[in-house]
Amino acid sequence: MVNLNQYPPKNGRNYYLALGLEGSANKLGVGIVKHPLLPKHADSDLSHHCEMEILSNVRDTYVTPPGEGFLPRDTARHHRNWAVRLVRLALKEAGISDPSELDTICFTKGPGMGAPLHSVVVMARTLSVMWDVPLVGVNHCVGHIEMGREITKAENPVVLYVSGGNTQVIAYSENCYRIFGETLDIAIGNCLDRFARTLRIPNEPSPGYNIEQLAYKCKNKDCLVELPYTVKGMDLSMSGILGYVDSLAKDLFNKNTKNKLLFDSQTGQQLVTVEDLCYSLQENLFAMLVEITERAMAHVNSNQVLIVGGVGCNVRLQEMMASMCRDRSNGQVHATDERFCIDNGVMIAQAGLLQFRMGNTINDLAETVVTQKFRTDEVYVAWRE
Amino acid sequence: MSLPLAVYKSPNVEEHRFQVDPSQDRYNTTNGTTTGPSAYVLEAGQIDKDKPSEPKRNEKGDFTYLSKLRMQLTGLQDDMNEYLTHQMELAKNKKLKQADEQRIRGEIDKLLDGGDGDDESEEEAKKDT
Amino acid sequence: MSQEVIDQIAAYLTSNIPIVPISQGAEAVVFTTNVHPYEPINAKTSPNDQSTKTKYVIKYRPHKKYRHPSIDRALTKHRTLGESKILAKLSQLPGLHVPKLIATDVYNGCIWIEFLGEDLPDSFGFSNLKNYLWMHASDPYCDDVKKTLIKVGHQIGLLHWNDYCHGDLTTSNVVLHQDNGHWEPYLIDFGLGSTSTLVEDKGVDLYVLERAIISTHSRFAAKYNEWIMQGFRSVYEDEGKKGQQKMKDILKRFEEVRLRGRKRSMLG
Amino acid sequence: MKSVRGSDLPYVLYLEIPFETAAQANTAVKVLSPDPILKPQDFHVRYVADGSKLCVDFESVDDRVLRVGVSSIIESIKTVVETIDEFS
Amino acid sequence: MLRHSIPQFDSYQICASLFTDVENTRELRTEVASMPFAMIDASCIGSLEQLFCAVYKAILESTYNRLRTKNLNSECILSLSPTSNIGEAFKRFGIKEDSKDILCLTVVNNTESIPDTLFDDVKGQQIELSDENLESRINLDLIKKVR
Repeated sequence: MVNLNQYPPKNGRNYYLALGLEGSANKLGVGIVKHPLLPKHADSDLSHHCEMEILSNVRDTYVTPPGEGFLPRDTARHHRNWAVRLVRLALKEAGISDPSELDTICFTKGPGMGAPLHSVVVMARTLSVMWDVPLVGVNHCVGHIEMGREITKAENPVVLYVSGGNTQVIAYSENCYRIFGETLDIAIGNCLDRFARTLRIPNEPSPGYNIEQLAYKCKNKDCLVELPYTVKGMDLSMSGILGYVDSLAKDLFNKNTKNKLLFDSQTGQQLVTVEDLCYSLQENLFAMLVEITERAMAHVNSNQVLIVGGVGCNVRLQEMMASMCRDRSNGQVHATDERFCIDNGVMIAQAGLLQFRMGNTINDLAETVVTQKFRTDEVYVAWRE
Repeated sequence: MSLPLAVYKSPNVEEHRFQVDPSQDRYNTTNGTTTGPSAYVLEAGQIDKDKPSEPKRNEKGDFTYLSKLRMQLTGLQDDMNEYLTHQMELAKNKKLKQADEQRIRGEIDKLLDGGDGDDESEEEAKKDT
Repeated sequence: MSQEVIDQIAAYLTSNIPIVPISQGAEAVVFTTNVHPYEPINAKTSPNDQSTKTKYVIKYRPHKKYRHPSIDRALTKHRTLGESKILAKLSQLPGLHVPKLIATDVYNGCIWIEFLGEDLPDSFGFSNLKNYLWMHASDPYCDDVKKTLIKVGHQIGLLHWNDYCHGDLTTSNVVLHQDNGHWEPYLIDFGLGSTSTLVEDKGVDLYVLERAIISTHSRFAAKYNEWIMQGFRSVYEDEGKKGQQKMKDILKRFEEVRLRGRKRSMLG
Repeated sequence: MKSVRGSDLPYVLYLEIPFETAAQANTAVKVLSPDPILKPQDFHVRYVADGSKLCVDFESVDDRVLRVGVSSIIESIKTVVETIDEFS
Repeated sequence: MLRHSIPQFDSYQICASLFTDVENTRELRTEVASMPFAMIDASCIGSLEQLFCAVYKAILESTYNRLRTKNLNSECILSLSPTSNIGEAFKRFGIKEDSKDILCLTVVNNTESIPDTLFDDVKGQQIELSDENLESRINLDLIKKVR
């Protein structure tokens, strides 16, 4: 059993207040959450039932023109120039007049892009010194997991973390979120983004979202463009698929009628549309994700799945995962909507506050150096049985 | 209000002082000229929506001390970036000039001795002293 | 195991082939039956056929509803064919103990395999390595266990020497079969198997087995893994200098994989 | 920030930033000090709070590294200034 | 005549007989196309398992894929061969000029009734189609070369 009340709230209050700052990729998020101090949390395994209240959840996304990716230095500039104003907005929304009331300021320590992470932590340190509020460094993926658990109340699900920078299948055991399977090269979000770039699909609101809409519009859903299917045991690799589908996309975009797959050899009439490519890519990539997830579920014999990370908002992925879970003794899939599955500050506050309540805070700013590589299984999960 | 300043020294420059002249516009803006979005994004048609925040004013409506400091720092930073970029160009040209002399001398030698292979690599081999 | 899957295979096999489900993995469901897929019944009544009729294993890859039909068909065919080929090739390697492949239907993802093993005495369950080691928990370091584990290591050594990898080498995928009086270890379930010359894949195979032994028999794991490695090394040591060098590479990578804590083998 | 005197870094720049109070200068030093320099052999920075002034000494192997290093640290200093300005 | 059916495909019935000391092989070879049954060189068959494994494969392919030869009987001969080369399969497993032992096989829908006299055209001594009889007649070198 676990005591989540080990570290009490400030000046005898009966609730905790935490500020969360996220900026590991192109989304800058500020969130403020509140946990009630409840006796039941003193001796239980209820870290997914904190009765967390969201006081504010503000976010600004750095978007580049269609066909362009986002570079660390421009992303960092975006975060740096918006961070202070977003914190002010969040405090206003949360109705917090005296920020020194906060129990903790939680920031994303990693993994992610170095410069954007750093631009956020400089402000976090300054706030911590000014308000005399202790800092907590949070692993970005653990943030996603704890947010998903709290929102969906899924007790001990296998977690599929799919975003621009990560693709991992994770299961909890012995105070550690173990990585059961992962991408051997690029993350799925990255694969979708680069595919969108080749086809000049807009980045607003996100390339992945636009691919999903195009896939729905695909007219002949019964015949797929055949793509490589590269699952290797519990892991998967996507660079091969990206390379192949990218070359198809280029041929399509430049009307290269010599490509037999895309254009009829005699008439030169286009056989495959952008929608078909989007549909085939999704069916292929998501089938691989569901397969490695099912393999991990069989391994730890669980029938619950939690999908976190930006790509988790994809309804088709959720559908396919749900269909798989139904066949595994009526399991369920849990997913959160874009307020939470896309990077946000609330998830960092939630995971950070759990660390804070277990007494894990930073006392020397030297421990706040951000890191691009921060594996999910390096975190000691004290708040779970 | 004392002003931020900077002093630069290098093997080629005895000393160069950077001073703030509060009356000039470049020290009264938070939006520096050398800290904008990168070139490739602008070329792709990006409209910059992420400029630094405007300076803050106190109850009397004047800029706060720290807002003034931030604007002055922004100007000073532009000065330094421009100056140092210029210094980089000087160094590069000097290196190119040396490389040209080297190349010309090489070609003359080749004519004289009837050189065998081509000596392009010689230019890269020239390390910056 | 969902009833839907059982109905699916029952319809495919027809009522002439009664089936008993025994396990469901992520990808395939395993049944037993005592009806041979094609041989006339009277042909197989070999003289020492004890009371239990001979049994056969049916491994079935059900249709996955979440997958697009064309992906599902292609995958099922590719993997069923792959597993059959490996089983067929391995059964031709001298000294390597694997169950015999009887029949394959790549269009419906169904493989018939020889049934090996039996129930251990005093209801210790099926005679896979995991239960066998539990059965000897009272006398963990006895000679039988040592001999068996050395043989297990020897089997893995033979597999790797011939450049095959298992891909999911857990203690439930090593089955002990009675060959005239003593237990012989057989490797089963090559669903994730592959031909591979990579020391990485071999290192991971060994690491998965080591983790499996540690997670189910932690108190005696050190000695057990040592005996397995003894058997493993004996294969390479018999192959002269080339064998020694290859073994050194595999053992080095095995060490690296162990340090990296290759997450895939994190057994619950 | 421990100084790695070792190789001589001939391109130097001294930067002086007058905060309103000594506390603000100290905050700046505390906030800026933890981050390690990616290439210590090419670039080196030292922060000192002298009263309400933040004094920063930069040393670099050449103008290019100096320009990048100085500009990015000033960006961080501007963040500190903006944060204190907004929330104190 | 051995009558059997594959459990999974019980809508088919299989009839097979083994003949030894066959005299009219040459004549039978000319009639191969018109015979309502397959004639297999028994010296290439070592066991009932090998024979019925081929029958199983033939029915499987015709049910779930497609017939690659004229009919089920010829498909069985093709299924005996590890390669998919039809010509080679017939050359190796079909009856040869000098074949003495012939295994006759037919696979038909169980709605048809197969008379015992189906294979009477084969002039030879019918013996029990059993593993023992097959093993004693097998000529391993014919099989060994099969790659």
